[in-house]
Amino acid sequence: QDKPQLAFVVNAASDFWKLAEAGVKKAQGELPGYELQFRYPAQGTAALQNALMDDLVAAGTDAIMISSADPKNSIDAFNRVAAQVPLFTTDSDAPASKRIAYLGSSNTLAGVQAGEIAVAAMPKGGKCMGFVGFLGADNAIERIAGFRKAVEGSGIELADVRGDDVDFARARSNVDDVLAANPDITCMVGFYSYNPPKIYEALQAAGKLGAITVIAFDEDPITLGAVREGKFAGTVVQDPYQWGYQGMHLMAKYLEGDKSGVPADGLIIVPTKVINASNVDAFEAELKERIGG
Amino acid sequence: MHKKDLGLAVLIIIVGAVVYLRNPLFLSPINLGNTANLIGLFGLFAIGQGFVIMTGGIDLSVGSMIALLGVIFVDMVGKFGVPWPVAILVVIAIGTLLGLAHGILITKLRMQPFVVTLCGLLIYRGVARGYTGEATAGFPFGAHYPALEWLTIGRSFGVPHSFYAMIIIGVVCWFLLHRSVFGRHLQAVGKNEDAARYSGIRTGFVITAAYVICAVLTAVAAVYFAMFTRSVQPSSHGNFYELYAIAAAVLGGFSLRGGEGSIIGVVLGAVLLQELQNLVNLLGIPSSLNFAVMGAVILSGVLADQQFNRYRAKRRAANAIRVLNRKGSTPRQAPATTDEIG
Amino acid sequence: MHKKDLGLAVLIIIVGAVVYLRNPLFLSPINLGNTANLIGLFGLFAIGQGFVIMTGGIDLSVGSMIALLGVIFVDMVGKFGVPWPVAILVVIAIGTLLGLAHGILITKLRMQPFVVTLCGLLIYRGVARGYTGEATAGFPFGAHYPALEWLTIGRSFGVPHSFYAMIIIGVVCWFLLHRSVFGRHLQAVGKNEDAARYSGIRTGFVITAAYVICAVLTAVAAVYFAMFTRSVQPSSHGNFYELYAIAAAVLGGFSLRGGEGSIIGVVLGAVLLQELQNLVNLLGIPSSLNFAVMGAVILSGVLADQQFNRYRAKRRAANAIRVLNRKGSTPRQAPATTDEIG
Amino acid sequence: MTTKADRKRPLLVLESISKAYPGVVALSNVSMSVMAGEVLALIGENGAGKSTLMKILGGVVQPSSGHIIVDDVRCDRFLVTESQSAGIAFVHQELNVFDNLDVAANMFLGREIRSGFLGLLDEKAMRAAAEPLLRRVGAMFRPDTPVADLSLAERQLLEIAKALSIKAGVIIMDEPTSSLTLSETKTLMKVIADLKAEGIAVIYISHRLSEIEECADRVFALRDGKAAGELSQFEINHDAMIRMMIGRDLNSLYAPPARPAGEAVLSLRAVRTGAKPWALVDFDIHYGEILGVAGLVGAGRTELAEAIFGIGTILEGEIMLAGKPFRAASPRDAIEAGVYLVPEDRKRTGLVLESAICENICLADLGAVSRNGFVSQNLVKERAEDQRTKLAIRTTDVMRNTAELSGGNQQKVVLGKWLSMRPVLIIFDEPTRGIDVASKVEIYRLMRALADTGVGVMMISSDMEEVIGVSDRIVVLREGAIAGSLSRSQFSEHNVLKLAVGAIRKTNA
Ligand SMILES: Nc1ncnc2c1ncn2[C@@H]1O[C@H](COP(=O)(O)OP(=O)(O)OP(=O)(O)O)[C@@H](O)[C@H]1O
Ligand SMILES: Nc1ncnc2c1ncn2[C@@H]1O[C@H](COP(=O)(O)OP(=O)(O)OP(=O)(O)O)[C@@H](O)[C@H]1O
Ligand SMILES: [Mg+2]
Ligand SMILES: [Mg+2]
Repeated sequence: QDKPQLAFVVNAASDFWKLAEAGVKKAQGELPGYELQFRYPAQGTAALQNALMDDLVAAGTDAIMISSADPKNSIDAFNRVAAQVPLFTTDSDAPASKRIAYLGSSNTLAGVQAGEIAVAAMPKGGKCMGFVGFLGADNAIERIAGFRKAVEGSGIELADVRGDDVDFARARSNVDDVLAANPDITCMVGFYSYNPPKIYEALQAAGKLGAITVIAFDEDPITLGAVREGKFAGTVVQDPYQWGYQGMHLMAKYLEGDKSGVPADGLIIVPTKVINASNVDAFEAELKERIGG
Repeated sequence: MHKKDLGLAVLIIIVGAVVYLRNPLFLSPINLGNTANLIGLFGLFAIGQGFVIMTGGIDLSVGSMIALLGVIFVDMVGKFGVPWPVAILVVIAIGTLLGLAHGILITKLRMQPFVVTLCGLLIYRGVARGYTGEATAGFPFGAHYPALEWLTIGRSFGVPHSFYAMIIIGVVCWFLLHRSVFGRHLQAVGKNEDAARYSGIRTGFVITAAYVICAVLTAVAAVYFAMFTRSVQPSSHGNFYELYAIAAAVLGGFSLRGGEGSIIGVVLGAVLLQELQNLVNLLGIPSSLNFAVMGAVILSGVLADQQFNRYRAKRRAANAIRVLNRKGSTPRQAPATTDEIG
Repeated sequence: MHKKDLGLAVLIIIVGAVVYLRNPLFLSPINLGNTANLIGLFGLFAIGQGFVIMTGGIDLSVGSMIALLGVIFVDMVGKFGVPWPVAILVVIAIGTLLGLAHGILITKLRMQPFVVTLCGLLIYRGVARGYTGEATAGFPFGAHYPALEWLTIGRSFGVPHSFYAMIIIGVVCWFLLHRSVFGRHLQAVGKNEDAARYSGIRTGFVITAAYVICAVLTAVAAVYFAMFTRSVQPSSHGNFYELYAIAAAVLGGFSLRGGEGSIIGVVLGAVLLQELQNLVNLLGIPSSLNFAVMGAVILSGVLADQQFNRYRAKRRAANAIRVLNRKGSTPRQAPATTDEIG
Repeated sequence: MTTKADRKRPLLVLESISKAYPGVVALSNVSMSVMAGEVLALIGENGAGKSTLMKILGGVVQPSSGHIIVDDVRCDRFLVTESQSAGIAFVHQELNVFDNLDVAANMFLGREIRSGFLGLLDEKAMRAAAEPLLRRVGAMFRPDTPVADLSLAERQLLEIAKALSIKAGVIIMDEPTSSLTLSETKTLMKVIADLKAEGIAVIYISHRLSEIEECADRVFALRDGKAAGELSQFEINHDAMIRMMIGRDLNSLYAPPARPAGEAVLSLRAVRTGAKPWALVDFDIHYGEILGVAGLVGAGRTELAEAIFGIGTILEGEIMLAGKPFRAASPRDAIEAGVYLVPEDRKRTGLVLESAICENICLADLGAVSRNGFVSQNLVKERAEDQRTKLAIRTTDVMRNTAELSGGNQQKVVLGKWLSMRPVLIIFDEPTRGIDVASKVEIYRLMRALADTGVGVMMISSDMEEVIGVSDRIVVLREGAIAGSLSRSQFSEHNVLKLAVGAIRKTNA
């Protein structure tokens, strides 16, 4: 094993990370002197991720970039790893740890952007219901908080957020149940990438597509289709492709001794974008090109 | 209907009544339809699990099988354009083969069902994840398969077709388990495999058949689930569903030691589980308490049912003695005072 | 060491050798230390599960119990400043109570172990999630508890203390199960509860004690896990761990019908499971295939072991005949030679 | 009028004991007392309540009403531990051994010998203590043998030895000899005499009346759960006991053989079985003949029967059934060819205990009670009712759980399963184990009737009286091989025993 190894560890299996993987693949083509790995943990728990990192270090990996399921509480594990190899965070940060830098978006800002979509779409206010995978996960908490902050005083209220533990059937039936039990709901927010498609299908089945304002996160094909059709008010997308692509270059440079890529505050923010009917086609074309290439 | 089933039905009605009083929308057609759909989905493979548990075995692989077959089905139909009836047949054929493999490993190679199907749980999900490379298998946006959708997620008279499917399959399975020669053999094998073999029953065949039935029903459920979620994320799709199925069967009166249980029971078990899921959303209980509520209701329900039955058995025995004492002259002493001891 | 245990040990060594040949870092002190730590953590509650399985029962609640007790422990120490020895005692006390509750529900109220502990699985996690409101329980930043950390995540001579803990508890449990009167009674109860009762064994007490032992060891494991992860996310912490524990026990030769199994076996089972996890990471197998590899190795290992044993038994029988035919001229008149066979 | 006048007060008194199960009254107002140093025989038909009464004494079952008085102390609650501390030892009818433990561990279960300050098990001491007890009951296995390797009879010996290991004032033996052959039974009789001399009371339950005549000081009979009378030592004889048990006389136990036997229905030539591969087996069973198979415990009779029935392997040799080569690979093959087996262990292999009686009766022939693959509950019941009347199975309803029947009635259910079909050859392995006299007569009559219709009947039995009384011809097995064959004129206990233990060489086959 002569080539230095760089690893990108994600928090759970999901399509979202396919884009990051595409970015890593692109980077691999440009970094022939390195061996790039893209690792999914067996399950989305911090304990398994940290064990995975320990194993990677033991197996001779030279630098790691991780999207932790629970960064706040993995600080010791991070420090343990960071003592041996350069460690970067992505997607969700642990600023108190000895990680070298964070590369990713700000979930709070993304939540604010979603709230702004809602405010624009519902000038008269409304009552929203949120749907998410893990209620306790950092990215969920930050997005929800950002959304709440943005809609404050606009007459829009986020009544409750239902969790589904990433069980798609349950994600769908949560929407069904809300439609049955809360007829006063006028807007729905899907915080995880698979939530908006479930909202779309439930609304379609109930014949309420268009009647309820939907604000989405991420770029599931169904979400984008609904945005194009105008059935969804808009979606907030991150840029995981860049995380993978830039992240690998960042680590490679760092190992070569070039530390100019790391800003003083250690935060490299890749901005999130609002996608609505006006820019959805361009965005989708870009996506296709990236995954295809 | 057995007494056990009756107890469960009463529990379902009581829970339903309580929920209705707190939120009358519980009985709204929309909500009933949604719940019926889920009952249909979960009921399908819970019935299958019932056959396996009847043999004294267990099938831990159903959740993973639903994920693997779901991925295969969605990919065949959505990606490779295989006509959906062919895709369904392929999925059922794969299910049959997997069930056959379980059965043969258990009967011919004498492995423990728990081990075999635990390995199935690990392998099938692993294969599904490896095959898609962790990606979600989904239909392209806007893709429509009217006939398939009518069959799986359509409704007639407001009742979802998944529910009809469960009812039809349930009725067939009821005849199979409770009225057919095969069903009798299955029960005998579950209660005492040796005695069944000494009576000329092909125990290996019977047990294997149970695993095949379970896998085939699971394959059917996998198609329904895939159409319901319209996309299958291999790492999470169907997670823990084996526990649901086993719980439905056990609630419905199946004994994990084998030989006991009824189709009506397992269907009622599936109904109760879905009712409890529904209740949490309808009453606006925080999602985090979902599981706690479910566990508490199951525990108290089973407990109440059991204590009631024990009380009844005691009363009957006491009655028999009383009748006896009244008939015969007076026994030496008045033992009536000791009645409570038994 | 039993023959069964030996087979498992051989499997562990073979797998280890294969991994080592493909990546020599497998035997590096760092990797061995990390794996030993995980073996210690999982071994602790797998041993507890062994006691329960010995009675013919099952404890599905351990994963949730690890989450609930982990949350309580972290909150007590990190948030309310309870001295850690007190917190450990409280956690063990709660574990004891939960185990007692399981035991009493099963023995006094005659509920099925599967139902009771399934409800435990649902309720404990639900309570943990409800109590924290889905938030992760963690220690404040920079908080350090030198003595507690030394005890739980510290190492001596490169070996993590969790591993020592597992070994010490394992030895105690070995004596308890294989050399003590209680252990003997436990084996009898597991094989035939009625007959054990007829022999004057307090079956209710013995079974309850098994659940208490399981819960107490799980409570100890919960503390180690909480210190290892340093934070407990109630919705995912310890998920599926009951399956790990049961799988370790079953791999280690425990029968789910009760009455059979050894402590050495369950520890080896835990070792194999962790070795398989480690293997996937070390060999750079896509993590998505993690489970598939694990399942395939377990399946083939158990299968090989079983077939090998059957082959040996057959060979022995064949040999016996050959010896006989050589010795006695006509076997009919030479039954005296049969002594060796017995 | 017990043997000695100085036996003042009873050790144990049962006072108006009643026991009701849901729907069944097993005992009503039975009172009984036991004196020190007496052998009290408890007799009664199957289902009379003998085992239930003893289970109450053993603390295993709680009476619905009544009292137990031990040493003048009146107990309202009598659990197993109380029973044990009152000095009561129990050999259960349904064997209660643990096949995951070894012999010594079984023997001392609940009363383990401990050593060291930790109180750990002292295996050595237990094995040493077990050795003489095993020898005393004539067992040939060692204390460290796993019980899984013991045959039914050997397990029964273990249970007896276990009871002896308890320092007991009263030993209850519920059909201890049901699987034993003559020699072990003789040993047991000697053990009982010794116990009696030590002043220990023995409550002895058996359906073998000759044993009772030999050892009992007093006989207590139950009928339909009620006390039916007592016999003092000098009144004990077959007829009196039968009269008390069933309320009428039985003229003769054994029907005479009818016509001469026909051709061979089953013939074995130079057959070796996987279980006893060193032994060659040759014999014929003829149409219309009852062939008795005798031998000591462990002689391999059961194994031979099972090998013919398709369980266990046949290594080599030739088997002809009705003139055609026959080799059953599974019981199903055997059953399809008309070869049936009534196994010796009804609990494990004979019955699905947790099923209804009618289910068990129809289990092997569900095709006959179904239409288009669906079982007709009416036909099932009809067939079961038919067998119930034919075999006088004592139950209120054929829908009841088989486990609720008394041991003897359970055996009749096994018989009913096969008798409702069309046998060519039936192998009865200990057919009357645990069956009362009246039913035995019934079963003998049935066997004879089967033989008379041309069926071949092979009867393995450890009951010498029965082998001699019922068989048309006897073959004796020793170490798995045929030690000899006896024709009716040669029948005697002496001759059978001689062949079984190998004292004489084999006569003509
Ligand atoms: N657990 C039970 N539930 C219901 N009925 C029972 C139960 N155990 C025994 N009985 C009934 O009680 C009665 C007495 O049974 P018991 O076993 O005492 O008879 P027994 O005299 O020992 O007969 P046998 O000679 O056949 O052993 C029978 O009618 C039997 O069916
Ligand atoms: N499960 C078993 N495993 C090992 N050995 C066994 C087993 N069952 C029986 N044996 C042994 O096989 C021998 C023959 O048993 P079998 O039951 O065939 O004899 P039998 O002549 O029918 O005598 P009986 O039925 O009176 O015991 C016995 O010595 C016994 O120890
Ligand atoms: Mg009896
Ligand atoms: Mg025998």
